[in-house]
Amino acid sequence: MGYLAELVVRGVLLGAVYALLALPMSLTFVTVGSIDFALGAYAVLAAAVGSTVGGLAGIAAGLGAALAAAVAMAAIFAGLKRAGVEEPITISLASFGLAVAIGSLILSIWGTRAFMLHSFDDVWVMLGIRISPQSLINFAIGMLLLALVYLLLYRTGLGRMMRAAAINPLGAELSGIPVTTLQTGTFISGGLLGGIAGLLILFSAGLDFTAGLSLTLSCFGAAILLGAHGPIRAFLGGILMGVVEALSSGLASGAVSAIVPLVVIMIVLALGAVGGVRFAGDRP
Amino acid sequence: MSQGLVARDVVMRFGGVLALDGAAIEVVPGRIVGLIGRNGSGKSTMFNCITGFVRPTEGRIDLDGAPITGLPPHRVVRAGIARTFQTPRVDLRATVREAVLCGCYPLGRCGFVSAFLGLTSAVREEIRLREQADGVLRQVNLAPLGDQQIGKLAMGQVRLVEVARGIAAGARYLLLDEPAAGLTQSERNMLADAIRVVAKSGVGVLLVEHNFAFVRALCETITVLEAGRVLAVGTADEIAADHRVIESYLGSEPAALVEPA
Amino acid sequence: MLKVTAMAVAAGLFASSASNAQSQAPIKVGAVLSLSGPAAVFGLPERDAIEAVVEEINRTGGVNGRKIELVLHDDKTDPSEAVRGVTQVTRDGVVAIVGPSTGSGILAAGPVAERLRVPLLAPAGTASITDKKNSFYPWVFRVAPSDQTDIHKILADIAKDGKRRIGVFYQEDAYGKVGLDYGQQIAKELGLQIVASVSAAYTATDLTAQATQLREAKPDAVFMQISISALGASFHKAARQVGLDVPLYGNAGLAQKSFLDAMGDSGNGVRVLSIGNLPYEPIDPETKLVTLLKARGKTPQGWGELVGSNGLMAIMAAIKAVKGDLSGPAMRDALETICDFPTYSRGKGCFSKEVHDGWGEDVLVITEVDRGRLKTRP
Amino acid sequence: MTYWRARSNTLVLLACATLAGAVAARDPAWLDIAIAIVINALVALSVGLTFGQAGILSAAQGSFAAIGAYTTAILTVRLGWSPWLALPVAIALPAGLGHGLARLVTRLAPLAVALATLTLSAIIEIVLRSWDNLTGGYVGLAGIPSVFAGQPIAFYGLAVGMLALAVLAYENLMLSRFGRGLTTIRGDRARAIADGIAVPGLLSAAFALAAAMAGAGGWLYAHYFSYLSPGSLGTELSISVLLMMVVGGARHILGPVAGAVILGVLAQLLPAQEVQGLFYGGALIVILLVARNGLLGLVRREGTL
Repeated sequence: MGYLAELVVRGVLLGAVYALLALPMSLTFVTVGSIDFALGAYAVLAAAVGSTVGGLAGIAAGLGAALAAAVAMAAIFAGLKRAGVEEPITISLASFGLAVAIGSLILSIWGTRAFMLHSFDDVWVMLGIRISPQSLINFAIGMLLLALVYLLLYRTGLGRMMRAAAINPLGAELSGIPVTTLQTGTFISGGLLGGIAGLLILFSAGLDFTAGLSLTLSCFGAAILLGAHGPIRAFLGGILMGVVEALSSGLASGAVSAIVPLVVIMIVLALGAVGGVRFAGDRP
Repeated sequence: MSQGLVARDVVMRFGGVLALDGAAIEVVPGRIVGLIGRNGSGKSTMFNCITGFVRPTEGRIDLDGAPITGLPPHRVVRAGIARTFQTPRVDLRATVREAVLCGCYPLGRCGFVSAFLGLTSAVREEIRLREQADGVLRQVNLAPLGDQQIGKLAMGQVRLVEVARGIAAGARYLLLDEPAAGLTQSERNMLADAIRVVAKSGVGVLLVEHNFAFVRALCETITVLEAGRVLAVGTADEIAADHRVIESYLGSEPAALVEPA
Repeated sequence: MLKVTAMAVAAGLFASSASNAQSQAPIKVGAVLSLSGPAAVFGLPERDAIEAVVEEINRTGGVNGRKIELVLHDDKTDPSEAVRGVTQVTRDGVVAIVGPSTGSGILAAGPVAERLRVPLLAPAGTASITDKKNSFYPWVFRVAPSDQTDIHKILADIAKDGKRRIGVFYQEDAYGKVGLDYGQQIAKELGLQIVASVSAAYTATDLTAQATQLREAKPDAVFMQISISALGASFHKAARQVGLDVPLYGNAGLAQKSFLDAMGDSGNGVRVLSIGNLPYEPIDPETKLVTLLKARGKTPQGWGELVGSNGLMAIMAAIKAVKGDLSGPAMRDALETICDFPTYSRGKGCFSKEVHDGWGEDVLVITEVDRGRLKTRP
Repeated sequence: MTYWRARSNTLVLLACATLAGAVAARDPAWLDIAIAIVINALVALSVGLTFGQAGILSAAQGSFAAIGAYTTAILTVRLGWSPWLALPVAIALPAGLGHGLARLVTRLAPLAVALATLTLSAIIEIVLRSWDNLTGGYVGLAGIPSVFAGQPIAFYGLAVGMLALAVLAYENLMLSRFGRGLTTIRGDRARAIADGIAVPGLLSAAFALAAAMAGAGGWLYAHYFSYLSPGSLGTELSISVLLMMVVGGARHILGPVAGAVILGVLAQLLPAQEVQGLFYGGALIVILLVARNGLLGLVRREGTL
């Protein structure tokens, strides 16, 4: 019993990192209707730069690098939009191209080295569970950013505009909301949040040049799992993924531990489909 | 049993909301029936129950004596009940002929496999469907526009295309969802003529409309809904004279009464 | 000083008349390596060493008076790209190929090498690449110790330390799975007991759950069959965090500078099996390779450089053993005759008709992490 | 005559592929690339059908190819079947699975479909690498009998022939009521239902046809490379075929094929090693910026090619 509880706690702490990346994923999805495949690459870039520069300056430099990459994505998005591209998949694939390019840049500058820094040497024992202070910091930052994003979306004028742009871009545009600017801003904020996630991973589990795409895919799962409707679902999706992963890798090994989280994703999706889909017919 | 599309005692609950509370309507081949009511009176819900897009909580809908209650919507279409949408749902880049061809879908007999194998039967069937579509276009006077892109047509013509698409597969009943909305007077007249032609060919038409004048000019009988229940049924003139109807529905929009169709 | 020695040795190895070198076209040698994708960890050092050694050979007059021209192809850690690479460099006229870097790349490229009649010098430990049942067996020569050899060596070290209950942490790929399968087999022979095994995907973000599971099994030591340094370092951190306070033993996959850098000072005491100890305590022929690499601005990473250069040096030895015209089949026949030829690594390389596994336990060393460096244990 | 005029894509494909084959035949390396491109094109064609026409974003097409490939590999290596005998099974099995999968996923929201198919392909990959006795596990299956061994030009002809048949089937379908139905479903499901289309049924049929194409691609892969491992075909292929489709033009029948050619050639021409991703990613972004409807969109009006 104690062992299970320990795994759940570890899963929640892991899930907080997924949740951090799932947040920008759902923001982009809600305001642009598309997925930014480069999110994981921002995280790796931040970690790479952060570990090279080191210290507080490293944190700033890492965030700066991630932001710069996200600005590039925002520029690509603006360019695509100007060219008349509306298909979300085209935007997603352009971001995939950027992710590949960033991954390759990291490989040519830093090679195959692992990015990992150590923040705390001591371990806290809470309720009999040994926890690194770093994972608590990760969780706290995750909660904080969730709260900020929530307040931004639901308590500010900017958030109202973002949501309006998401529900009906054309209508929002017509009523004077700068939709393209908002969407571009969302891509850039993805760089900030992705960068923060990357730095937190740098100080906890570490990562290397291959991590970009798989981080993106995990967080894509987290963001979609409970329905891509907003930050809270995305965050909970991340936590759920973390818990399922921790339970399966703590209780099983090999193929079984790899397959269980995937099966859970399928089941959650199937359950969502049963209740959720009804054609609204024809009239609003 | 009897000919006609008959809905009886239809009850529809959405969560706690009672959208329909024992509503009923009857459409006969060759006749045009109107269904009117205020916003929220349940006429759209009734429309969607008949076409299978929502499944009524209770009640019974029969098509020429056979029950169609709760059938999936595409089966309802195949059984002979066509519908249009209030906001036309069309691919603006498609041509008029292509759109009407889409409506011919249920006429196809060749299977999926023979289609992708490109068997002669499938090729022949395609020719037959095109002939059918051209026939429907002539029937509603759209033949000259066959190769036009829908995006370039006026709203009234788009509604006509929708009607043609609906009856292309030989529907015996046609359900029109606010077809006159947003049309100019001359477009309305053109549409009304087309609907009369369709009805004359033996199709039973159910018109869900907001514009009473349009309904009055077209329909032999009219059903008025109020809070999910039938408030009144009668000829156009009877309805126009019914004080309950005037109070409940027309009262709010007196202009609708006087405006000629 | 070192440089001079290296030059002298190389000149001695490849003595030939300079006039001849001018008159003859260069000999083409292929390298199909994973220069991107997960196996780039090995492919890049392999390439660096091969390029450095080729440059050195050419600078000192070539082989048999002919220069060496390297034809490189990136297999992207993808078996089908490895096949394409072998086809392509063979088209360019190479007489032998170092690579592909991964076991699956070699298994995919084997039939093609057989068809195109060009030998592969395989820098991977996967057992089945030199299985005599393969139709392409005559064409594949292993230039690294096999996985069984590695695992036997490190488990024997664990047994020697008096540990009996072993936990296994392995990565979810061919390398990791082999570690688990052979580990179970060899442990039984050595009288060890595997009490638990846990695994992680390459890109697992957190390994505390795995470490917790191992902790619950109360092992005396944990054996890590890992080649991704980030994964190894992350597991090391997780183990300390959850209180899995037993000695950690890493297989050769973790003998990478990157693994030590990522662990920092906290990694002291972790044991790692390695092919030589190139980055930290190179011994005699290895020091020359270090010099060559540093001259090209490369920092030695681990054993990738050693197996890469072993592959190239086997080709050089075979070139010299060929009598008559150089060709793929002639090289293949010559490779089966060479033994104890000059290389840049410790241990002896030796091939024959019956033995295509050229290297044995003598290239392997047990090392211990000490302040971010690997110290060779006696 | 009119029959073939309406099916110009197949003819264009055959003409281009013959020309390309004649050029590539001079150089074994380019012939090898050409064969790989045709195999990729077959899988890319399957996403063209599912996404470009039906609007369903499937990230499992690479896995369908893997299933086709493993089916034929197991039948030929373990049971000693002839590759030709295994071909119908390698096509039918993915088709059946695709049909079932479509029933499950087409009820989901579009992105959830992408997640579900991605997850499914991860599950398939784990099964392939764990079922040692059948699939050879991580190490994979070696010694799959070659078809036309030693005659790559003949194999190229076979691959082009299969691709042409797939394009023809695709084209036939688009010229029928089912093709119009798929286009309607992509734009507006309620409209499709009002046309009398059984949406799940039609989508499942289209999905099955697409999975069959991918399975055929897998069969070609297995008998060309003679070796198969869990990393050979799968998620990475699924993503690259999506790229091919968008680069070439999703709505155009030959779009995915054109994309396969362009990305396949590009990967060969770009500088290799660590920096290749920089160029590849950059080129991809530039292509998407320049040709918003794919490269074929620059040349042809939608629906004509």
